[in-house]
Amino acid sequence: MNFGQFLLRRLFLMIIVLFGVACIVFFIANIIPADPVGAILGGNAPPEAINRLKAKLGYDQPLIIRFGNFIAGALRGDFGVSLKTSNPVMKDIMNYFPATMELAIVAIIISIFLGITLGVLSAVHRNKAIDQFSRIFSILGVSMPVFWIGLLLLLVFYFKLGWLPGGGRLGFFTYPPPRVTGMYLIDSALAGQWDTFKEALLHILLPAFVLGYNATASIARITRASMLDVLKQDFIRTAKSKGLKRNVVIYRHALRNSMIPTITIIGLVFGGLLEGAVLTETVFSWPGLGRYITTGMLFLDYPAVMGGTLYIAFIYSLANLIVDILYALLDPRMRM
Amino acid sequence: MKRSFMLVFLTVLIVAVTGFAATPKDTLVIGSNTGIFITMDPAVAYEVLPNKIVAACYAQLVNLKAIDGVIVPVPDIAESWEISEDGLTYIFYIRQGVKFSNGDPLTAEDVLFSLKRPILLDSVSAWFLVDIFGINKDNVDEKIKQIDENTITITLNAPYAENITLGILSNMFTGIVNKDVVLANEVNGDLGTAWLADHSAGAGPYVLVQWERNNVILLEANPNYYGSQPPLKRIMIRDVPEASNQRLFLERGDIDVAWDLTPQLLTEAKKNPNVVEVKVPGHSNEYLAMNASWGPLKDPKVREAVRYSINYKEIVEDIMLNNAMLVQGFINKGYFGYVEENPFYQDIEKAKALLAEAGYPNGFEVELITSNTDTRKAEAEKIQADLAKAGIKVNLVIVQSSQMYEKYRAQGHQMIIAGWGNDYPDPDNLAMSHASYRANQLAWRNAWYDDYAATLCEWGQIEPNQDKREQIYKDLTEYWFHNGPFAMLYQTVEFWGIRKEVKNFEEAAFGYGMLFDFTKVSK
Amino acid sequence: MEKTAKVSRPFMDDLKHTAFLWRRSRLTMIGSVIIVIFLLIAAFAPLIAPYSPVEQNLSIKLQSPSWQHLFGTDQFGRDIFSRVITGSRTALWIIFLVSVISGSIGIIIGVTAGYFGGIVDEVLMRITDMFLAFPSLVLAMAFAAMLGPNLTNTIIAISIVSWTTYARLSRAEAIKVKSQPYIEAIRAAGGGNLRIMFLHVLPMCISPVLVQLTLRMGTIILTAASLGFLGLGVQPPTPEWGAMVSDGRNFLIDQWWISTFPGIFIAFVVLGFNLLGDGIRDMLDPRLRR
Amino acid sequence: MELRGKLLDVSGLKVSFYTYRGVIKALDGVELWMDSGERLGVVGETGCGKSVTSLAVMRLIEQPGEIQAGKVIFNGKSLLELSEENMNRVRGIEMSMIFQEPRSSLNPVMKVGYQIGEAIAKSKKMPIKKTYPEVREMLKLVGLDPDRVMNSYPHELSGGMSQRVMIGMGLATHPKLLIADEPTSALDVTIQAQILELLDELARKMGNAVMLITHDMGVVAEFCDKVMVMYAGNSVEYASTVELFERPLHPYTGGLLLAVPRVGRTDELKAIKGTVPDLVDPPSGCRFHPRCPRVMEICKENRPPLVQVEPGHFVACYLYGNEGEVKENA
Repeated sequence: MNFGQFLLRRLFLMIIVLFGVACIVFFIANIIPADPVGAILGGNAPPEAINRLKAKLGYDQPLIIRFGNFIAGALRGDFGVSLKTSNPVMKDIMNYFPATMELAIVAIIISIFLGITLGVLSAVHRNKAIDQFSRIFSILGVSMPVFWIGLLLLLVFYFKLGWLPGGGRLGFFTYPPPRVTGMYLIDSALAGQWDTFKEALLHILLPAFVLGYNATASIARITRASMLDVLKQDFIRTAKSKGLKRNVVIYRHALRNSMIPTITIIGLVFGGLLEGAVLTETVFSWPGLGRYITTGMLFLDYPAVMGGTLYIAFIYSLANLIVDILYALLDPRMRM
Repeated sequence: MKRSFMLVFLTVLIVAVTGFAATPKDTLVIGSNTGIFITMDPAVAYEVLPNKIVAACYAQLVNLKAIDGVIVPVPDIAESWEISEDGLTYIFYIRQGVKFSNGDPLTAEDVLFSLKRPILLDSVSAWFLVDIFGINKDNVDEKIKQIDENTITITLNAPYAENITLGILSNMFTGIVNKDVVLANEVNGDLGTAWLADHSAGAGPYVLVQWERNNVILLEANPNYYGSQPPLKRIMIRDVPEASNQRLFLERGDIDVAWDLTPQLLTEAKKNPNVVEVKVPGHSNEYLAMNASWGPLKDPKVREAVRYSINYKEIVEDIMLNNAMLVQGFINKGYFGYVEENPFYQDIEKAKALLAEAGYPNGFEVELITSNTDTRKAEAEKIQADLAKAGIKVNLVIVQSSQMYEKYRAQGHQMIIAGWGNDYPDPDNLAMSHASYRANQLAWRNAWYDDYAATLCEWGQIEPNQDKREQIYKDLTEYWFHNGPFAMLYQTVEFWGIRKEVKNFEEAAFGYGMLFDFTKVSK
Repeated sequence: MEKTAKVSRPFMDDLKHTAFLWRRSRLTMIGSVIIVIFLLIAAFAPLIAPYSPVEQNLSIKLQSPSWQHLFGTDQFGRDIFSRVITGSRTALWIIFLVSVISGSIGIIIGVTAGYFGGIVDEVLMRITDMFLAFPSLVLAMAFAAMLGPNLTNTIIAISIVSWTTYARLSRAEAIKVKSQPYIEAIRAAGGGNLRIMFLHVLPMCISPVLVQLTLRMGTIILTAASLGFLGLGVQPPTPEWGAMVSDGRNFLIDQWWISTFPGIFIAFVVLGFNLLGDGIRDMLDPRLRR
Repeated sequence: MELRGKLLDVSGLKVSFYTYRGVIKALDGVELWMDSGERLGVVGETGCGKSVTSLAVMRLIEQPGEIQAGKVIFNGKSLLELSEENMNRVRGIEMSMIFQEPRSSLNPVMKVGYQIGEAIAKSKKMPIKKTYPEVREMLKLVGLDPDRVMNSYPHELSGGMSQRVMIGMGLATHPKLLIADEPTSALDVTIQAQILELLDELARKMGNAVMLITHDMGVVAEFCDKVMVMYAGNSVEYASTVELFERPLHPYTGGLLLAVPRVGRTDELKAIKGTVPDLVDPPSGCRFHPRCPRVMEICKENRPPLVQVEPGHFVACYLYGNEGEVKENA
């Protein structure tokens, strides 16, 4: 089963998984005992106005037809029109998703860098100060709710110290860079606007750290465990017997081997990030897909919630596929 | 449009200090949860803050002004108007020489197009015209006509009091849009509503320059405004969903106005010398309603017992921290027909006695549903504790507002905490909704099928004599107090935290929450 | 002078050795002490709590920690110390139910998939992937919204979202055990599939799943807190740590204690479960027992 | 104290492991020595501490093991007193090691050529890329086709091939001493012979001394010049291979030889009664005394020192009139 077949099989599986997710999403959206039209019209609207709008939006068609339209649309990338913003959901997603993606990418970079360093240090200096610190740090990461940590850091770094900005993607009066990818860091770099880049970076640090905190904790734990495992292997003893310096043994030999289980965790953890965005974006007023779905949830804006969730599931599966490919590249034993 | 937009931001860029210092002199920065906004199309907009933005961008047929504490309809695009003898037809004379923000002249044709648009669009706010005035898609052409190039007539289905008609016509949906620009941006027959969601084509003091959803709304002064130029060149509304964040930004000076603070956050923010509290009487109310067709609540005595179990003073003082007015009638303070009386207070013995009389000596169990905002949750827990003292065991169900209204409209609730925001500044709007089940509004939802009250409401609607009309509403309120399905908690107070540099914000905000005149604010 | 060899029965020796290991690793000791304290608090909550956790007393609202009110009072004047103590019962109840439900769903699906393999494995694993790919918070929000917001529905919502990890774990274990020679022996001796699965394969999966469960018990409370933050969690006035942290967030700046003390208790319990989980894993891991 | 071995002299080496079960006194005063170019066999039952000795000489003892006492003089340097850096200058250059499990001793994610090149690059202080020609030479020397093996990964090689790679890696830096820890026990018999032959031929050509650690007396007979017999962490007998096979002095060595099936032997194989002692609390005096057929009272109290009873033949046993005793470490 060469690489091509491996890829094909995985893509096929991904489509099935996404189809399953679409069914779950559609099932949930239509079973919730509340009608979206009422939500849009607000409290005061009389029943007649509601029924008129319901008919107009085709909510009175039987379930099966609506499901068929939804799936057909999803394949074409058209999730219908959002009840709230009244533009096609896909347009909204394209508008909001880069913000979430940028946040997730910076978060994953921070958590990989921090997570692996902490993991390696605590494995190499087992049960010493750094090990205890990193375990407490990861325990805190797993035990405190995201919004609590977010508010606390905002309070300290923005309100009391004023080192970092309060929220949002850019300063209130900075002009967003010309849109290429929708990610301000990349767009401003491409356009050479370095002060906007600096400002975007300052704005993304805190939310990315908070979003990535949980991921950092998990990566640190896994790296530590797999590092301890690898350091016990025979080939480490061989490397030492070749008189290689300690750091060379750790970073050239041990680290590369312990990367393999860590990579798989990064795939899983990335999923957690996309979903953690829902809370982090609210706390840091970050106009991303997470908030689009939550506000959609508040308004039972079915098309938006269905489209957004399906899109996140798609990105999650894609990320996992990439991780598996990385896994194969890193571990020669996997390459048949 | 694009060019001016670039120009504006370039100037802002040059003058911009880093994000941490105070906001620029010529811009008012408001922090608010814009996630809940839907559209800025005058024919469709239906929420609190968006209505105020629409009011700033569009001139209307008739407008409202607060003159010595009372809201009165005043001329705007309609320079003057006359009413036919039978009270059914209103003739409006259109002001000449008014220009839209892009310089086109505003003609009667634009007014006709703008008045018909909500009906043709089946828009949310169209129910005023359709369900009250009886103007619908079929008869719209003969009900709203253009007589000559500066006169428009509107014919109603009943001789409503002038105050009611003009109150309704001063709503957002009569915002005058530039017909040519709107039709130029029409997309498959939507009368330009998608384009107008985040653009403006009106003649108001400001122009909607940009709306990046969940991020920022920017208004800019309209150079062609027929009135005087507003002191502030720009209004910027930043999306800050978390109330506690709004407070941090306010105290740091990154925003000038925090729009959605909770009473507690405002009390804390006030301690900062740079922050000033602004309070203005609001136009909506907050009530506990009981489904008059469910179990024990069928019996008026039980409803009376519930009304005597609640400690209204503590709700106003401890939950709302005096950001509310103790008003127990359904007509708002500051409206014609307001009744000064507040008959209810917490008297547990009396409540228990009433319950015993009604056959429930040791109380009963009831489910109370409400929406999931911090204030509503606090009120629900407070009422749960108060009713428990009288032996009534309350189980709370806190849901999304959409689900709450779903159940409320289907009369599926037992007890509910909700609020009513007025649509037009006339007691009729409150009477019909709170007391007449025939209006299919709140009275109907709580299954209070009381013909006496409903009839009183209809009389009040068409009674020309002011004194008689006032007496009708007085009798209705007395009756409603002791038989209605409601326990009115308070009339809202609009409150904001603002920076001390912002001047005469209170004058701009006065108007029982119906109005917000950005042109009065300066820095 | 010959030293008589100590008579040691294998099981006793094993137990003594486990106890020895237990005492030796300090962290596991701390972990188990924390959990015992947590269980005691939950058990004797009504006795420990000085005030009623539900009764409001608006005259003393928002008081900072003092001797009468160890953790201060909240916006309704309720004693936070009593609410946190009573909250431990809710937390225990949520943890227990979620662990049992998600644990059993996970194991059943995992073992069936691992044991039967082939199509059954493929289908069940794809279903697991579906739930994994689905943003679990949105799923939990949807279920909580659909079933209505109360304690049991929150529990169901969280369980439906968290069984996937256990499914994968028990599947891997089942595959490992299935290939053991002794399973062939039992099958040869006429053991039916069901018998083998429940008597031989299932017990083997218990230990890794148990370890994973203890490690994840912390996140269960967090998911309940996130649901609370989004307004779908446990209904007032039942004190639940997650909801208390989320309700207190608006008071974080000036009345820091409303959010902080329940938060500390969550961290305390999560730390306990994590240390315990690590300890159990080390103990069960054959390699470390030389 | 003049050195018994010009290349390597280990005396009084003591190593213990701190485990949950208690302190295992793995080595309790090991003595062994070698001259350059010499072949020393270190034999004994599994668990007698022969591997630990080799690791101690290379100073590769890790947590929870610890070298308690003793002197290791190698090529004029006292290894136990060297700093970690200086020790690294000895390891892999003057002294290298190959292990029992060849395939798990190679890094699974690195190409074989690279791993061999690493050792050369360190000793010659040049980038690994530049060492590839030399690596190819080495692979040819150990009988492997460089084109195929250079860029392959450990899991793609057989056990025998991996061991050849290990040998290549060990000898690539022309070390003075190669320590081979049971190099053939994991391989099947036919491959064992080839590997031993290769090792013998290369060591002879390059003139490096080889310390061969094994429990297989047959291998010792074929390969080694001198033999050191170890039992429960002590050196009990040292002699030339010929001398040892013909006149084993220590009862344990005798027992060992009787247990080895040899061509032409007809008598029944006899095993040594009892089992290897528990090193957490070893027997007092001579550690072999509980199993020794000719045990005496003194054997139970004192531990006999390793003394030269005949030229080149040392033994630690009171049967041969050795006086004094070796003090137990605390």
